Amino acid sequence: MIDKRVASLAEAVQGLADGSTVLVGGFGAAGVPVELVHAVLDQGARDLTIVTNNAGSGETDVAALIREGRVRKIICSYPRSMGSIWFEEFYRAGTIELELVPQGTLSERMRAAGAGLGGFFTPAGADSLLARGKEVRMIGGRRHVFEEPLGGDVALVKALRGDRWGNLVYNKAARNFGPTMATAATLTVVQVREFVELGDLDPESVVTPGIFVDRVVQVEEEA
Amino acid sequence: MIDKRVASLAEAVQGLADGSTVLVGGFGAAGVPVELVHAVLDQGARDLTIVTNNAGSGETDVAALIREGRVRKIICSYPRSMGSIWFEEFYRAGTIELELVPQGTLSERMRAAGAGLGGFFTPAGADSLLARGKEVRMIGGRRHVFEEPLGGDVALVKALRGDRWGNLVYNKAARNFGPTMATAATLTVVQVREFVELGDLDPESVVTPGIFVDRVVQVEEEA
Amino acid sequence: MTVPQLSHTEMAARVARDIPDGSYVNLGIGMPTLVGDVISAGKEIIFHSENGILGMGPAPAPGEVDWELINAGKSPVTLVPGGSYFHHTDSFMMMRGGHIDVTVLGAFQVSEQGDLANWATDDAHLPPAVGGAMDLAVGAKRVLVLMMHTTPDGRPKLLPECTYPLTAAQVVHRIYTELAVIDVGPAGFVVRDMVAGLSREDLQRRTGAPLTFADEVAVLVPAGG
Amino acid sequence: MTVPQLSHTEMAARVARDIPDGSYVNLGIGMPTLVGDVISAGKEIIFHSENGILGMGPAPAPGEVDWELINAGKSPVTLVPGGSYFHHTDSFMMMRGGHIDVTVLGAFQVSEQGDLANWATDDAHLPPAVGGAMDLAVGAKRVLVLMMHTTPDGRPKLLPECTYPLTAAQVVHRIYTELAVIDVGPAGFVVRDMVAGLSREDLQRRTGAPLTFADEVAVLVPAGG
Repeated sequence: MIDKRVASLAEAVQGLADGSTVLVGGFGAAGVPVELVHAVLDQGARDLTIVTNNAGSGETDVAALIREGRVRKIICSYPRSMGSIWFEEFYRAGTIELELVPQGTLSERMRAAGAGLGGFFTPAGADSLLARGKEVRMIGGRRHVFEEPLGGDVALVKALRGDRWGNLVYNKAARNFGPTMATAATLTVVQVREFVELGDLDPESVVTPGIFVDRVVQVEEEA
Repeated sequence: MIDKRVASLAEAVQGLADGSTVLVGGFGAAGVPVELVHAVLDQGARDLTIVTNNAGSGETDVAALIREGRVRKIICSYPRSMGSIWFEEFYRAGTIELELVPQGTLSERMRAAGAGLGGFFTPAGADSLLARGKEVRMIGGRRHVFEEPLGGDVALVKALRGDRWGNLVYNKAARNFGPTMATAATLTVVQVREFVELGDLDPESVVTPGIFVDRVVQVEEEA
Repeated sequence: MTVPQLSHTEMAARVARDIPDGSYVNLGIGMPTLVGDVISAGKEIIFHSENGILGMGPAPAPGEVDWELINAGKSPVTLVPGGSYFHHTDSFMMMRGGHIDVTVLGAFQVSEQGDLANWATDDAHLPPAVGGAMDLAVGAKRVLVLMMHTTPDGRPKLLPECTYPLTAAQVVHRIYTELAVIDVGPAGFVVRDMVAGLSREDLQRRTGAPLTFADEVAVLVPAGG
Repeated sequence: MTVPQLSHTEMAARVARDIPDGSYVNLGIGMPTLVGDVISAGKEIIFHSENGILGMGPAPAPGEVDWELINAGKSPVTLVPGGSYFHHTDSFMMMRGGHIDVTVLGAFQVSEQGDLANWATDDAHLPPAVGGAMDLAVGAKRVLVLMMHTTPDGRPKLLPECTYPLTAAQVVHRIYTELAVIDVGPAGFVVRDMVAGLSREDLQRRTGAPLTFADEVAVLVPAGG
């Protein structure tokens, strides 16, 4: 019998090792698995590489991990969110490494990891500084840059509802990076607002099939 | 005002040119847009390249196009379906060209076209005859073969329900290649069992957003 | 010297006029967002947002904000009937794959070859950030730039070559500023519209690369003028 | 000479014993399909079908067939509670991306390096066909082969090198035949189980590459024996 539900946030992030690469969902504040990130803060893993679109904001989520000196490197498209302080501070001090990736390439690189592909050529960024040091090839008369798959040891994802097999549906634009990150990590951990019974989710409308999910924890929220 | 609905099958395939590449959905009999393919038969376009998983069966759909000598080349993973006669006959006579592609690569190549990518490396088939003449590269200690995007002039897709913006949902395993083919063609034509009003499809459950669809025609079927 | 000029809303309205009925449109962060507010009532335009929305509607009424329904600039929006949600990778398929008809982007600089610089300046103080601009710039069928004609201190933003890092080369089709509407063609910058009361010499003086002028240059009349 | 041997169902049951509870499993066309029918009641196994199904259930009752719900062999199936549908590209992400725990495939030949040949023979009469075998073979975490030990005319299918075109190199973990269960390891073929009444020499005679034997070789007892 398969039951991916775990009882606590601590259990959800158990075993996260120092030096791990952690994929963190969310775009702006939507879809950020704040409670799971805070559970990583409590869990203690250090020297992390964080893959996420923004670099957190204020004193919460990824910003808190940075503030506590737990992040060695961040791979993202847009670290300067409104209200972001800690990334800038560590960046200026030279104590955090930044790998900047165009947003579509960031998502596509994670998909490539999840899909078992060895990499792809994209025109995005091929004319830019971000292609420096990478293979560039003319394809169909246009410059393309070769981009490598980007997988994680752990993915932290926020969804709306989940069942014991790990099937997930999301809420509106909070879906964003979640479904792709879920495919791209060795261990995919999801916080859902609500557990539902197996069979309650419409098989035509499951967004993330449970095969991509390892642990699900319920974090209730006010509506 | 956007209204992608057309009144007849003839109108749905209007303008299909000789020499076109046509993506045809379906896996076995499920999801094959039979009526649209027969409309192409009536429409008269010749010298077609057909991209599809199987090569039709009996006297219907792609098999009928082959029988009538309208197909120059077929790109597929498994031409020998149960009940397939015409492909074999033309193949033995040397009057149809076959490009055999592993099924996952077939789907992924169409996705690459739809996603604006210049190609990708896959381990599937890299050790096989199907990699002959293609670039092979070691990535992560494993052989990968470079595969090019595969787009179509036209995609013929079968879905369950559609609205005037071209938003689609599918039925069960008849979904198969439809959503990917819809992204990969210059002109995407869809037959649906049922037209619905704009707003009737749940925004969380739309499988093919209308941006990928150009024409929708209703073809009723017995339940 | 004060020159006649369009307001931001007038600039956005001029862009909106060029967007055909039925278009799929992605608006960049900042001034381009205004274009969504000035589409004429007769047109049905479908707005795309990179974070997984097609059929994005206007800001919600106060008290009806859902922070899980935001645009690329992280402001709350709504969904119109017929809209849909999808994940980021699918969203960027739409952008990079040539499915967006029109994108309207801000810019630091545009070159007469249509090169676009809109993600980084030479200010080493700020950490770099790129977002979705590079995917949009290479992928949209038509790339429109909406920006002020010069920098706040009067330096030209339309140039023979961009001096800031490129977002993408040879992608911009048309530029809309407070002073003019300028096409980017094989022969460089071609002025199509100019604001009333501005001379061709005035416009050239504010532009870093040579301008040519269309046979008939339309006149843009600011509400204030 | 007639040798003792397992029935197809017994072979499938032997495979099923090796599939852990909670596994995601893809069964190839033909004999591997039988494995789905002999999973012990205590295990919850989730079956994947390449055409976009997770949680595939058994054949429907007569009269309840839906031809839009079929398996990779194009036979009607059902969906169990918790199952889901998705498109082909996503389905092959699961297969190629290492998300399927176990695949059971038929084969023409397997080499002692674990090379798999299961898509083409040297028969030039038939047009070639490949399907999803190559993606599964490179992508599943564990590749099990279920096949007869020799060809109908007695030629070995376990070989030092495959003579038929390869599906994928160095991918097969374990082979199940009517005579034995054989691991593919760094030292080549290692026999783990053998059918009762067959000698090691008999088995070697039917095998094209050298066999070694595990310290304890388990005995497979056919129902008929």
